[in-house]
Amino acid sequence: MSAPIPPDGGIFQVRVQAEPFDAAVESARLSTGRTDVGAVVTFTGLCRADAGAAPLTALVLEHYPGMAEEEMARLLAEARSRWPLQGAVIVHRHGRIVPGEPIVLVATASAHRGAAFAAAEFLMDWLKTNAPFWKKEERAAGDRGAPSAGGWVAAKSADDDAAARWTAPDDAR
Amino acid sequence: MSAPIPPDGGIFQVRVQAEPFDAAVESARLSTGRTDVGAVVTFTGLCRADAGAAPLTALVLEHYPGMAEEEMARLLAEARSRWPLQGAVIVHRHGRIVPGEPIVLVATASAHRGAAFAAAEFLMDWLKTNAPFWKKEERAAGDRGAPSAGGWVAAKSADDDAAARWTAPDDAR
Amino acid sequence: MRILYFAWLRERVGVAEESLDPPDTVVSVADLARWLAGRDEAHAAAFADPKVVRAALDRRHVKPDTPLDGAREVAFFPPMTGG
Amino acid sequence: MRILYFAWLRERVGVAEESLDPPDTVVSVADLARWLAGRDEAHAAAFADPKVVRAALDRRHVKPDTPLDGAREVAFFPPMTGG
Repeated sequence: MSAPIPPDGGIFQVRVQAEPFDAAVESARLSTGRTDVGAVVTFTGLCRADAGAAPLTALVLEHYPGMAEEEMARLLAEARSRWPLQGAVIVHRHGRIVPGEPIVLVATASAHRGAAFAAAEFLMDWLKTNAPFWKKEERAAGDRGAPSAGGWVAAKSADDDAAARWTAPDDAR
Repeated sequence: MSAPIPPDGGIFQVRVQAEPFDAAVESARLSTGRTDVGAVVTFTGLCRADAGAAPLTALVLEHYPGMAEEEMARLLAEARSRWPLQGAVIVHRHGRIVPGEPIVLVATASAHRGAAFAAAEFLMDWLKTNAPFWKKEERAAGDRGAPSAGGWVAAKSADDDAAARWTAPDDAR
Repeated sequence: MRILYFAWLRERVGVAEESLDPPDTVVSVADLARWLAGRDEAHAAAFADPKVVRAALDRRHVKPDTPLDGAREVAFFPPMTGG
Repeated sequence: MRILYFAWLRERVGVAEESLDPPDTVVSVADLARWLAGRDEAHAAAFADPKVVRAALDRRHVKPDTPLDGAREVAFFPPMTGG
């Protein structure tokens, strides 16, 4: 039995990468070898297929290198200031992602489940509206039915509403 | 690329077991080989150590065989009636569990993150108050500081409050 | 009627399970708890504080005023602490 | 000043990045967007609807009325759609 690691000794990490990630490995790291973590919440967002005349073949994610990592780190710091987290990981992919593949991972660890759930949901809501990533749809021949200019996915007002449930992490937006 | 599986084709499962589980394997099953799942939320509850004169050496979980599985299945059915889930797994251990080991897993899959998060939190809140499991603490020599009669963990009113956020799944309680 | 006890109720009664035939005057779950409490000191200790005793009838949670209504399996236990 | 464009703003402007020295009359982020829109048709198309243009100053989200205040890197992009 290993001794409890003090809260400051936890893993807090953000990462932007083209490669797929292993959600299991990322979230297991938060509790392995520790006896002070009571709750781990893991969210995985995946690329979905859709039906229709020109089905989605891939999402191509563009991002703002540098700012993406910095903004994710700011969101993580904000989450830590709101909830007593013992660890948290955010991984966001860029590049071409086909249906069935993971796009984003948020994993949070805390002594109690309320904080782990709330922080994970907060991070996802704010990632959607604040992390500088843009999705473009790649569709089968014809490209009919693309939802917006040139295949770029339009921002959803539902995402703004979800982010607005939490008060703004800074006064920039 | 495999074709999207219709919502009814998902995995919906509850399990009670003494053996540790692999949270990664359990939640990966919900999205593997599918292209219609957009969000997977996994909650893992772990046994925590504590400090003090007589530290916790283990939790011993007693359960009501038969009813535990039936009640978990009822909670899962209730969650399915409330949110459009594409899969959900609940695994709850019984027997002796040492600090650092997992006790309970809830994993949910849906097209969108709101449903997956809400259903996972709902299931955890209701499992705490409705699933027939009872935790007894096993402490180092002396057994000083045991919180309640004979080491049995007392139910927390915070858990009742959490469960009460959702209206009752049936009128029994 | 099969009667099951769990956690500290089981420890206080001293058995995990017993088979009993309560009289016709025992109609509800609460009636049964009161009748059991009158059997001996062990049962009395188990049911000393009715507020912390929960019950299930044929493996479903029920309130104290629920009629037994031919149930085959009745369980008594403290508030649950799983999860 | 380094100016970056992302997503469809990048496609409309035709470059991902350019280095420009706006005149002293360009004080705020909104001033810069208006000045850029006046440069040519490509820029005009990118900034046609200011409501769907977001900006970052030295890699931090800012509102349109924020002063440029010596920023080295300004980025323009549509509302974000990651996550």
